[in-house]
Amino acid sequence: MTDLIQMTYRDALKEAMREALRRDETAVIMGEEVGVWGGTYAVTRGLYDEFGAHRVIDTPIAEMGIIGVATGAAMGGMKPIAEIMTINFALVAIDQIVNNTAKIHSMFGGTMRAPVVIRTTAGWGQLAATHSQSFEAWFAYVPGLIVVMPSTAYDAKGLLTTAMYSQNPVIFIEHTRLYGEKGELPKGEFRVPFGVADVKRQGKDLTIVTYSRMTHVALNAAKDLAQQGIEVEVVDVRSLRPLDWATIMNSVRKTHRALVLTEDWMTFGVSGEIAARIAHDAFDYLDAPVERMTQAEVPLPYAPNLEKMAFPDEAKVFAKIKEMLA
Amino acid sequence: MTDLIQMTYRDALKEAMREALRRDETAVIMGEEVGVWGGTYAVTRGLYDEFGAHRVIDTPIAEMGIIGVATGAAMGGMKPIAEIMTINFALVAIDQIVNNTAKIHSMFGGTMRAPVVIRTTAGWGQLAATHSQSFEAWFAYVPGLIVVMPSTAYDAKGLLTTAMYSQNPVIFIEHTRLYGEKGELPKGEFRVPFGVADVKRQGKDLTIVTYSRMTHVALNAAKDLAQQGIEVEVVDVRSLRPLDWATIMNSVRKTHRALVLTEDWMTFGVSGEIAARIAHDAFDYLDAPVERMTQAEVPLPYAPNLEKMAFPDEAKVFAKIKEMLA
Amino acid sequence: MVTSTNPAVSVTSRAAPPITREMGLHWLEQMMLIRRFEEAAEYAYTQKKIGGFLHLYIGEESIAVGAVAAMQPDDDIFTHYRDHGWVLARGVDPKPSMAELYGKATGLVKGKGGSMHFASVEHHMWGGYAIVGGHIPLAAGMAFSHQYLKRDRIAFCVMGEGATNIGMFHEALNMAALWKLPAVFLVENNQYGMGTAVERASAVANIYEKATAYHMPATQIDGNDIELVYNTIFEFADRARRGEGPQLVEAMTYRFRGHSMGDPQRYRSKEEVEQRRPNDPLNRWETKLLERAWTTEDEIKQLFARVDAQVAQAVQFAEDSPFPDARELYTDILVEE
Amino acid sequence: MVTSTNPAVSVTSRAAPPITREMGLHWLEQMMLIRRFEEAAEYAYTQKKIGGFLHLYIGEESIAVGAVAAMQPDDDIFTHYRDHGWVLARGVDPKPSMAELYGKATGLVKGKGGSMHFASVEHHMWGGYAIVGGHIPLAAGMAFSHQYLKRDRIAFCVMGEGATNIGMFHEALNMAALWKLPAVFLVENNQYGMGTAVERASAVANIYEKATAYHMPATQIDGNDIELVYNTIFEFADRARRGEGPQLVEAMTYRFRGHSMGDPQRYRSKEEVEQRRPNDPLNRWETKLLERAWTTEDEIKQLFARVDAQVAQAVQFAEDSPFPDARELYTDILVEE
Ligand SMILES: Cc1ncc(C[n+]2csc(CCOP(=O)(O)OP(=O)(O)O)c2C)c(N)n1
Ligand SMILES: Cc1ncc(C[n+]2csc(CCOP(=O)(O)OP(=O)(O)O)c2C)c(N)n1
Ligand SMILES: [Mg+2]
Ligand SMILES: [Mg+2]
Repeated sequence: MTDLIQMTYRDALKEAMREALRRDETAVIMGEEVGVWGGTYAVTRGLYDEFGAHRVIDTPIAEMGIIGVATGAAMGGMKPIAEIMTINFALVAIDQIVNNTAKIHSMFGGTMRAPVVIRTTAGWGQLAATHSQSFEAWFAYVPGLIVVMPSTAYDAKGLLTTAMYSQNPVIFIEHTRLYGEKGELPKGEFRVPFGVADVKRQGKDLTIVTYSRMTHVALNAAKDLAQQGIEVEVVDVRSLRPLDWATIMNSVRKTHRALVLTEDWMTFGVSGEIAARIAHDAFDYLDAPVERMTQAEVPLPYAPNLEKMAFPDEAKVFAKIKEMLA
Repeated sequence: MTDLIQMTYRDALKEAMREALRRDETAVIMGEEVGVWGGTYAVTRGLYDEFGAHRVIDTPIAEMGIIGVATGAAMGGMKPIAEIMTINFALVAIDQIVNNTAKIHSMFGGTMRAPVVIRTTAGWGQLAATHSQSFEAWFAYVPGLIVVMPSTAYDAKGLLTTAMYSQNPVIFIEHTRLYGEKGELPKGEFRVPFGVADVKRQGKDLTIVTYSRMTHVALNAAKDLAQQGIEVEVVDVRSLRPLDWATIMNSVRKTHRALVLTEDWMTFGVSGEIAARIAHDAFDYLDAPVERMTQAEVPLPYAPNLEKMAFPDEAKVFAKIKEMLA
Repeated sequence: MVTSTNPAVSVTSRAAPPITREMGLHWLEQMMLIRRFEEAAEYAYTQKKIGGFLHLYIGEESIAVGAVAAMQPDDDIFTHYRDHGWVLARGVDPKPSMAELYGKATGLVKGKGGSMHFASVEHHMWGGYAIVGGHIPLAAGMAFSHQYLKRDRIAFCVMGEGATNIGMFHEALNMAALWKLPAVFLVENNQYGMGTAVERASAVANIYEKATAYHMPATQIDGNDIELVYNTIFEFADRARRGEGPQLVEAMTYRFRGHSMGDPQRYRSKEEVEQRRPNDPLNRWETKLLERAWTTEDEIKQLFARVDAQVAQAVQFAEDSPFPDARELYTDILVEE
Repeated sequence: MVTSTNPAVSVTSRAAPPITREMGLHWLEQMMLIRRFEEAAEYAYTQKKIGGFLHLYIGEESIAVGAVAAMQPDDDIFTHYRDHGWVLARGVDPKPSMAELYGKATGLVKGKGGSMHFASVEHHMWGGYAIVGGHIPLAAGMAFSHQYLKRDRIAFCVMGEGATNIGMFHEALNMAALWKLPAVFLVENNQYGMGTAVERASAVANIYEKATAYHMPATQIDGNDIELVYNTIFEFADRARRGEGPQLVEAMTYRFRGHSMGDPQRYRSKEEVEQRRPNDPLNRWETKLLERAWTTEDEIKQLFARVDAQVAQAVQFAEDSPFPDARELYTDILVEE
């Protein structure tokens, strides 16, 4: 048995980067405010002091440049971590990610590789319409990319470590509202594989399929529902590409009911694909339609009351599941 | 009864633009090669001569600039048509589209408008991985945008005319392989509303939900199937946002079977959302799981044989439907 | 006459109307208003009345006030998220401005935008934008509409020096210069983009030199000298207005607060900030007015009292205002038609 | 010595090794090879053996040949989609090159890339890229890796003049200059981006002036003068190699064919194209070699015959090669691990 320690999601990420920078001299971190500032969300704090300006590199505000330079450096044999401050700013660089990073290997017939890790973060908190968006579905659409979205300190560290060993480009999407969350994890290096969902709670009455922050909302709601004798199974997919369909289907074949819970918009977001596959692959097992709960489909307003209304929370999930089982 | 005339999809689009430029002095066309060259796909050919360089405006290769300038001009009271040569190049400008064009109205509490029409085109033809992609799902994900994707000359003209009267930003996605297709349409101005699907063929055995070029593939397959007594209904959604769910559901409630047919990638593409909604809203009417047929989920290779394999065609649709009804 | 540091600058522009005592006092009051508004916002933020990001304009007030004074009322302004000063300088009421920070229904944009998205179309203030550089092409587009519709208006685009490293800046400047659009690009060089000093982000430390790549007339001025701001902007705007094409002004300044609230400011020392204090544009202008005997210590006190009352009223208005109705979550997404 | 048109240029670089007769003949043969390869590709396209876009390099051959001659074998090249000439100049076999155009399994990148994505990693030729400007940051990144890993290599980035109007160009140049990356940006100014003449797209007609915004040494040269290309690239590369930071060279040239196949060329007159004919780099070099008595008409004929045979073999190879196996549709998407 390995020793387990308590660590925040933030520190778990930092540890994974620290270990990677220690063992791999070609690993660098580049992005806006990752160095002197210590990362806008303090994820890289301390690494600049430990590794120096040549390995923890502050960049101009130039996201296309950041992704392109990191990708080119990866082609040149390095293992860069490119940080895009929040996923909203990834839009400025999405051409580089989709048309360069994701295609270097395939377009040139397998003769090149671009093993960049692109770290970014989702989240919201009165940041208004341009700074509160979810785009994980867009990245997960693109063949050639790996897309992960961890919910716990354990998964964060294990998946980032796997990413740092990967020869493929990885889009690593954190969540600003999880950085302070503590979790248990082993001391030292360990890996969590891509494409393996984690059943974060066992249950027999209904399956919630979710990831990232919504995993916690689901778990909290499940705890409350358990008090009423309702046993919800919570499947945290952890990576959206590749996606572990088998674990989802096994769960739904057992529970016969599914709710897909996400923080993004509904139409053409993540939940549609997951619901469609469940409805298809578990067609004969479903007792009711697959339901979805997502963010309200609006450019997020700043006003705190409107913002709160826009997101799923424990109470809404609780009510929805009661309704589904009524 | 209005007189019907024959016209290509290309000319129908051009007519819609010509009429708009004639009746609305604030309407201009801007984009790469729209003027002197006459449009890379000859859609704007002749308009430069007719309206002059100040209304049909060649731009530098600067997609962020094109969208931003068109959006700013729209805020200033104009009605610009911004052309992005192909949808692949929209990635370079997607931040402008999502964070400016789509949000001007909502983010400022309804005090401003940005009624730009962004014309672009999908398509493929040995253009390899970066020039053969489909991103309609991405635009259709964004509240604040209208996204249309016409399949016929009639729809192309009618929808573009509606777009030119709209006070909202419209993403108008054409298809390079449809420009030469002829269709019937009335002389003079007419409009096709957003959010109204068109049942392009009636049938009772199975519903194909599709749009753009795949509508023709569906119709051809349906014709062949009819010879074997199988009556397929073909629903062309025409606009992806808003999407006419009612027409789809009415069809599926009648036929009890659905195939969603698209040219984009499957995972997190358009088909998932449509399949998920059908499986949900028509749950009690479905005799079998909703099936999907899409492009192979790969960065498209150049080699003609591989490219051909990657796309749905009449034979594949025919076979799939036979299998679904077996 | 502004002597330009760029040889491409023509010298045909008219000089600005002379600064009168009345103007001078008005500017002082406006700078005071911005200062106090920002301080009140800062306090309200610590009280959790305001959320999200809050980028204060303290130390940079002379740029907005001096520049707006040089504009025509129907000239258009686009700015980045550090926008409160611009809105107030433009004469927008502090009440709906503060209410916007509170996320209230009475806010400038109904509480939907918050700090980063202040706007008032009737004041030709087209808003603050929060994607760095994203608004620069919009301003060029507005200028395009003026040129196309033959309107005698020009568009101003305000940005930080950090924004000049992003591609959108360059695409917009090239298009503006190519088409001779009536636009003025105004770079507020406050030395830092978040925690990154200008010379750690830009290959050229003098931002105005970037205009050379577009043969665009450009200059660099002390942005904390409100008279110089006024005169320079007037002359550059005048050239843009007369069809000489876009212009760029780099106004050197310094931000006294953190980038946004909660900035640990590891990137600069307390001493550095203190060294800049004597350059505070509000104090400088106060001193100049006193030197010229355009005002008295007493009058200044009175002005401050008036401004304080105004800001207090704005806060009260914001406090008293209701949050938006729940239905507002789903409004304004599309224009209904 | 290249005299730079940019005052920022240092003059510390070493001059290129002198051009020998052997080199001169080799260059001629390489230019011929590219010319004939392109002509063969053009013909095959009309026979529908080649599909998609086909951007020919005819008229610009001296740039690739002269520049490659000035490089070290392990310097890295990134280019835009007009890439055939670069691959051939780099010494890549015409057989797999032509097979790539045919979309055959024996192609440079297994038929997956086609005309726009020629590459050969063993030749340090990192590919043609088809999103205008998209490869410029990649080249800067490769240069970054050389600097970081202390490798004595530099990265070359080739682009059209049209690409200098897109944001990625500017972001990459700024980062390269800021970090003094060992890179050379080489602009092939063939006067048009598709049908848009340079002065209708760029606010400055001399592209090299854009480097001023990054204090990057830059020059403009006659790209159809292969000796000048060789000497200039050598000297600029030498500076980059010695840690003086990135450099930019604008090579003036002209494209004799349409932008791609099927270009109606409404944007220029036949006369304009004819006026440029005397400047054909292949003819110019031929004439020079004859003038210097480094070759004879006979030898030139022999060279052409050899090149024709080589191209014929390449075409035959492409014709005879199989299309990729159907399973290849699903390979190379991710590195298996
Ligand atoms: C495209 C993009 N990248 C990053 C950010 C995060 N960000 C917000 S403000 C800022 C610094 C901008 O500095 P500057 O342009 O100098 O303006 P200042 O805040 O100093 O007024 C950064 C990096 C953003 N909003 N948009
Ligand atoms: C981002 C982007 N926009 C538009 C295009 C379409 N396009 C392909 S080549 C080209 C012209 C490029 O001209 P230039 O850079 O001068 O290179 P040249 O073809 O003349 O060698 C354009 C507009 C593209 N491939 N990518
Ligand atoms: Mg700044
Ligand atoms: Mg060119």
